[in-house]
Amino acid sequence: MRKKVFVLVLVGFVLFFAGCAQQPEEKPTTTTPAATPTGPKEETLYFGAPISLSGKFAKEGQMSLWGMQVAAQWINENGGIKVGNKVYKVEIKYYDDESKKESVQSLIERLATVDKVKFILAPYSSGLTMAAAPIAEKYGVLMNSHGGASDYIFEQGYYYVVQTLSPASKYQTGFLDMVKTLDPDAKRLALVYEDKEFSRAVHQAAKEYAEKLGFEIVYEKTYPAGTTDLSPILNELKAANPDVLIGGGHFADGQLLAQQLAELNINIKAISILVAPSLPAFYEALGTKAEGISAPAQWETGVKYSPEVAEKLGVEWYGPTQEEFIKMFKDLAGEDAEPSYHVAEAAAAVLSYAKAIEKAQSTDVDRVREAMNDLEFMCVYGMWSIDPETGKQVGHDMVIIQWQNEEKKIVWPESAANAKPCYPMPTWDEKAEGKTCGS
Amino acid sequence: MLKVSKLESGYGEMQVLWGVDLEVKEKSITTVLGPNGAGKSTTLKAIFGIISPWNGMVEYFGEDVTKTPPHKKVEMGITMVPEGRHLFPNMTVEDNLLMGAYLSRAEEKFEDSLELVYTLFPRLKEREEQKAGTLSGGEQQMLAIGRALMTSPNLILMDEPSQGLAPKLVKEVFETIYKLKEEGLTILLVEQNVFSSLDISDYAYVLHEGKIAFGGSVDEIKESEDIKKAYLGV
Amino acid sequence: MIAEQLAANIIYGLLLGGVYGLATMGLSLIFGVLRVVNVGHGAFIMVGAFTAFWMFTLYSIPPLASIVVAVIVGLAMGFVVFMTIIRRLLDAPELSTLLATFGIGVFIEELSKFFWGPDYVGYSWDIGGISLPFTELPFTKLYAFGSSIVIAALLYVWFSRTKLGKAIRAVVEDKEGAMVCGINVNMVYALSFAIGIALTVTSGVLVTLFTPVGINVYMGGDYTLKAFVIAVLGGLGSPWGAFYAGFIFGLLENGSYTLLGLIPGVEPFGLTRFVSFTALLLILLLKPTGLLGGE
Amino acid sequence: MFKFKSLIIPFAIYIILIAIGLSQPGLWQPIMYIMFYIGIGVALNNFMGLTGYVDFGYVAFLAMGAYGMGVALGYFTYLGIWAIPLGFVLALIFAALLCTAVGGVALRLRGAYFAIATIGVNEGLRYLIEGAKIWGGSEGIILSGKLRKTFGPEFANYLSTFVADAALIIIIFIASVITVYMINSRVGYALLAVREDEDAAKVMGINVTKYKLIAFFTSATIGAMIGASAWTLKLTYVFPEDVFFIHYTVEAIVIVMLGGAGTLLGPVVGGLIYGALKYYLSVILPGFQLLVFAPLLLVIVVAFPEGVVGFVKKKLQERGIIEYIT
Repeated sequence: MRKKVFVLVLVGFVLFFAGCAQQPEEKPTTTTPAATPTGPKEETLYFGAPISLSGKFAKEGQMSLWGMQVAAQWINENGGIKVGNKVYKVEIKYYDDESKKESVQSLIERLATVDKVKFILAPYSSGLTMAAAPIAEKYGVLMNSHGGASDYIFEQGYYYVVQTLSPASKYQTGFLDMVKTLDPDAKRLALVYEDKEFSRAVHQAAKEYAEKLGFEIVYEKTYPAGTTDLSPILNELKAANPDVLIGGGHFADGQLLAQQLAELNINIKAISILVAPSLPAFYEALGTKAEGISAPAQWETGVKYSPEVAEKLGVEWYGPTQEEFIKMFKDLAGEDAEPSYHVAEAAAAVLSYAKAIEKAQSTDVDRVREAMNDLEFMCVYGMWSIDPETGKQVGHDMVIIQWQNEEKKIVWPESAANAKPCYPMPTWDEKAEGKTCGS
Repeated sequence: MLKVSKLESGYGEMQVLWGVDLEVKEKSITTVLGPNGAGKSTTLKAIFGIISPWNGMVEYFGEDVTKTPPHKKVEMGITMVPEGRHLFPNMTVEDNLLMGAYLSRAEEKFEDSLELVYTLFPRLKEREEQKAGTLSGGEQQMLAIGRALMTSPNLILMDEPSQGLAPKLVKEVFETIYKLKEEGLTILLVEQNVFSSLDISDYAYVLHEGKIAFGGSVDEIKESEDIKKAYLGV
Repeated sequence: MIAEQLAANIIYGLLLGGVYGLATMGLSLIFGVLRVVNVGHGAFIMVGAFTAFWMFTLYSIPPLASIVVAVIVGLAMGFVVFMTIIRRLLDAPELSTLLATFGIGVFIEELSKFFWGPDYVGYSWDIGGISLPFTELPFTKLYAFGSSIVIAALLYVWFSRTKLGKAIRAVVEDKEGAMVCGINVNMVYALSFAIGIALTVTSGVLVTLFTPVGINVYMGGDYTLKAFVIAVLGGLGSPWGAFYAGFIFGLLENGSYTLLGLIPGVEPFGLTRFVSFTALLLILLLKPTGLLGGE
Repeated sequence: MFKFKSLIIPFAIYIILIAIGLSQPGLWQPIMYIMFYIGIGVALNNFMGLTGYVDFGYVAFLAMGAYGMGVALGYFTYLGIWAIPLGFVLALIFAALLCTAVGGVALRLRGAYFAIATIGVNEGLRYLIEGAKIWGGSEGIILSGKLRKTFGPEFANYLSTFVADAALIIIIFIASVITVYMINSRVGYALLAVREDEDAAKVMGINVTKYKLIAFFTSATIGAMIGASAWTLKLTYVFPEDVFFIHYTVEAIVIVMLGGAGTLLGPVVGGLIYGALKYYLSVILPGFQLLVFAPLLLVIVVAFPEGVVGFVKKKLQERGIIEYIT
C-alpha cells in the first residue's frame, strides 16, 4: 500500500515536470522587434544569466543576481533602453547552475535558443565562465564576465566574451603600490596563497610587480584548497620575518589565514588577503583581529564614483548613484544585507549592455559588440572600458579596503579613498586588548 | 505449548517452507528431521522470527506470536541456540553469558541461571575470562547452550547443536539436552544426526521439501522402515 | 630550525588528529552496527559547526557548553532520520542506504542554506593560549583536543561497562546471537544511529573550536572524505580504531610537511595530502581490514 | 551469441533523446547533459553493477581520460588534427596505468574497504598532480587559445561543440553494447557468482581476480573516454580540482542505483531521470532544485530499493516484454 502511494507521488511529480517542461516553449519570450509605425513601442529585452544559487558559489551567485536585478530595475524606471523609436525594458532571465560546468553549458544554450536571449551575463568564477565560453561563441551570443577575473579567459581568442571586472593580474598590485608609498623601507614581502588557478594568477602577477617595485620575496608557499589548518606554513612564515604579507584565495581560507596569524602571534606591518576581508562576515567572524587587514576589492560601498567625478573626468555617467544603488539593493535583499562587490560588478555588466545597445542603436549582437570596443562610461562600479582586441577590462580600477575601527574603509587609491591607511597595523596583542585602527 | 500451522516462509524471492504444521508439547523433546535443504533451519528461524513468516500461524500457549519480534519472544520464554552458535567472539565467556541475561526478567534470575550453567558445564567456569572466539568447538557449543539458558527460557529451539563436533562431544551434547529436559525445559531440536536425536526425543517430525511428511511419537518413527528409507536416507 | 618546525607540526598534527578522530567515530559506529556507509556524514558535521556558531553569537554560550546542545540535536536528528528512512532500508540491497544517505546529506545542506544562508561565518572565542619556544598553542585548540579525548573515553566506558553499551557491541559482533539473547536489534540500530549522529554533530562543534572560521553549509564535503579514509585506516566499524587513525592521519598531514619542504620545486603542503592518502593505501596493502579491523 | 534484443530499448532512448535535441531549439546541451549522466552511469555500471563493488574514486578514471586528451592537445598541438586520436590513445593508456595500479592494490580489498580505498587513490592522485606541479599543477591545462590558433576559431568551435558531443554519443552506444556482451558472456556469469558470494565463486574454481579486473578495466577505459570527450574536448580545459571532484562519482553511483545496478537499462533510465529532473528543476525552481530533488530521491529509494528497472523487471517477470529488458 505504502509503495503504491510512493509510486503515485512519483508519477505525479513526473507529470508535473513534464507539464512544466513544455511551458517555456509555449511562452513567447522572443524579442524580435515587430515593426510598428506608431510611437515609441515598449518591449521586453531579456538578459540571460546562469547563476550559482547552490553549490560552492551560492553566496557569490546570490549577490550577483541581486546586482543584476537592481540594474535592470534602475534601467526600467529610468526610461528603459531607447533604440530608435522603441523602448526596451530589461528583465533578467536566470537559472541555477549549481556551480557546475555541465549545468552552465546546458543553461547557456537554453538561454540562447529557447529564451532567445542575445546578451548573457557570465556565470560566477573563471572556471564556469571558461566552460560557458565555447557555447556562447557557438551561438553567437555576447557574454559579459562579471565574476570571472582570470586573464586567460581573454587570451583564448573569444570574440563574444567581454569583461566587466578587473582581471586577476591587477588584484594585488595596488596594495603593493600603497605599501611602497607609505613605507619605502618595508621590503620583506611574503606570499601565502591557495593553490588554485585564480589565486596563483593573482599572486604570480603580484610577485612580478613586487620585484619591479624593489620588494624582496622572503617567503612564498601555497596551501591546498579546503585546508583547515595552516600552521605548518605559518610557523615557517614567522621565521621568515616578513614586513608585508599578501595571500589568500577564497572566503574560508582567507578567514582562516587571518585567524591563524593571530593565534600564532605573527605580527606583520601590512596584510592584504584576497576576497575574504571585503565581506562583513570577515569582521563578524574575527572581531578586532580583523583590524588593519586589507583586501583588494573591485568595488566598495563609499567609493567616490559619482556623476560629479564623471563630469570632472569628462566621461559619461550611467546608472544609479551610490545612494540610490544601495537603497535599491536593500529593498531587494533586505535591510540587513550589505552589498558586496559582486553586486556592483554584476550591476555594471548589465549597465554596460544597456549602454552599448543604446550606443549601437541596435540589439544585433555584432553591432553591440562593436559598440563596446570604444564604449567608455562611469557608473557606481567605476569606469568601464575594454581592450577591443581581447575584451579584457582595462578601464576599471581596483580599490584597497582596510578594516578600521569596525568599519571597512577605502584606503587606496588616494583618488577613491575615504580614509587614511592604518600602517603599520596594530599587533595581535594590542588588538586583543581592544586597540583598533581608529583608536 | 507451541503450535505451528501452515507456516510458509523463505529468503528473498525463494520460498522454502510450503506449509509446515507441527506441535511441541510441554517438557518434551521434539525433533525435526529431514535431508539437507528440506527447510529444517528455516522452520526454526521463521518460528523464532529471525526471518519473517509469509503465511500461517505460530501459537505459544494459545497466543498468536507469528509476528512477534524475537526479543519479545525471549521475553515470553522462547529462545534459540542458532546454527553455527552465533556467539560474541570478542567478548569474554562471562560477558556472553551476561548478554544472555539481558532482559530484566532473566536478570532477576541471573545467579540461579549462572549456577545451573556452571554446574552443567564446569569447563565454562574455568574459562570465564577467555574470549569466546578462542574456545574450542565443543566449548563454544556449550557456551551457546549456556547463553540460551541464561535467558531463563521455557522453550529452546536448537539448530544443529552437534554440527562439526567430534563424536565424543556429540554424545556429550545430547546428554546435556536430555538433562535440560529433566530440568523441566521444552526443546525443539533440528538435527542431521538421526539416531542420536531420536534416542533422546519424545516426538519427531520429518520435513520434506518444505512440508511435514510425517509426524508422531519417536516409537512410531523408529518402527516405520519406510519412513527411514524414504526420508532419512538410512 | 627544522627540528623546531617539525616539533610544532607534530604537536599541531596531534591536536588536529584528535578532532579528526572524533569526527570519524560516529561514521565508524554507524557502519559497524548497521553496515550503513553514511555518505551524508559531512552535513551533520556542518550542523554541529552551526550549532556552536549560533549558540555563541546569539546566546554567548561558549562552544564547550554547546557540546551538550549538539548531543541533543544529534540524537534527535539521528532518531528522526533512522525512523523515517534508514529503518525502511535495512532489508533493502546494501547499496540503497548509500543512495539514501546521499539524499539526506543534500537535503540537510539545502535546508540549512535556506534558513542560514550561504555565508561563510565564524566566531571569535579568544581565550589566549600557551607560548612554547617554537609555536603558540591556543587554548581553543587544546580544549577541542581535550574534549575529543574525554568524549571518546566516556564512550569507551559506556560501551564496555553498561548493559546497553554491551548490547550494541553484541549486535555488532553477531546480530543473530543478539536476537536470541532477547536484545531488540531494531532498538539497538536506532540507538546506535542516533549516537553516531550525535557524535558527528558534536565533532562539528569541536571542528569550530579548532577552526572557528569558514563555517558554511557546504563545509562538510572535505570532512566526509577524510572521515571515510580515516575510518578505513582504523578498521571500518571500529570507533576506537577510527580514533587512533585520526591521530595518524593528523600527524601525517601536518608532520610530513617539514620533510616534504626539503624537496625543491614542489608544493609541500599539497604533497602532504598525497602522503597521507598514500599511507592509507600502503596500510591497507599490509592489513586489508585497517589497523584495528577484525574480520 | 548474446542477446541483441535488450539493446533495443536503450538504443531507442538514445535515438529519441538525440532526435529531441536536434529538433527542439535549446535542448541540445540539456540532452548532452543527460547523455553525460547516462554515460557515467553506464560506464560505472560495467564495474559496480556487475561486480557489486563500489568505487568511490571512479572519477579518477574520467580525470585520467581528461588529462590524456589534455596532454595530447596541449603538449602535442603541432600534430594538428592527429592530436585528437592521440588524445584518446593517451586517455586509454593513462586509465590503463591507473587501473593496473589500483587493481593491484585495491581490488584485493572487499566491500567498503575497497570503496573507500579508492577515495584515497583519487585524492592522492589529485594532490600529487597539484603538489608536484605535474601537467601545470593547479593551473591545469588550458586549450582553447591553442586550439583556436592551430585550427582556427571555426574548427576549434566545431571540435568543442560537435566533435566532443558526437564522440560522447558514440562512446555511450559502444558502452551499452559492451554491457550487453558482458552480461551475457562467461564474464557476466562469473561476475554474477562473484556478486552473490565471492568466496563460493572462488571455491567453484572461478578466477575471481581475472573477471573483476576485466570489468574494472572495461569500466575504467569507458570512463576515460568520457572524460576525454565530455570534459577536455568540450570544455577545452582541464583543472585538477574539477576533474577529481568526487561528487561526480557519487552522482554516478546514484544513477546506477536509481536505475538498477547490474542491468543494461538501469543506468540509462537512472541517468535520464537524474539528469532531466535536475535540469528542469533548475529551470523551474532556480536555487531550490536540490531541496526538492533530495526528498524525491529518498522517495524513489524507499519505493524502489532495487532501482526503477529492477522494480519494473520484477513486475513484468511473466510477460513477454521481459526479453527486451536486461
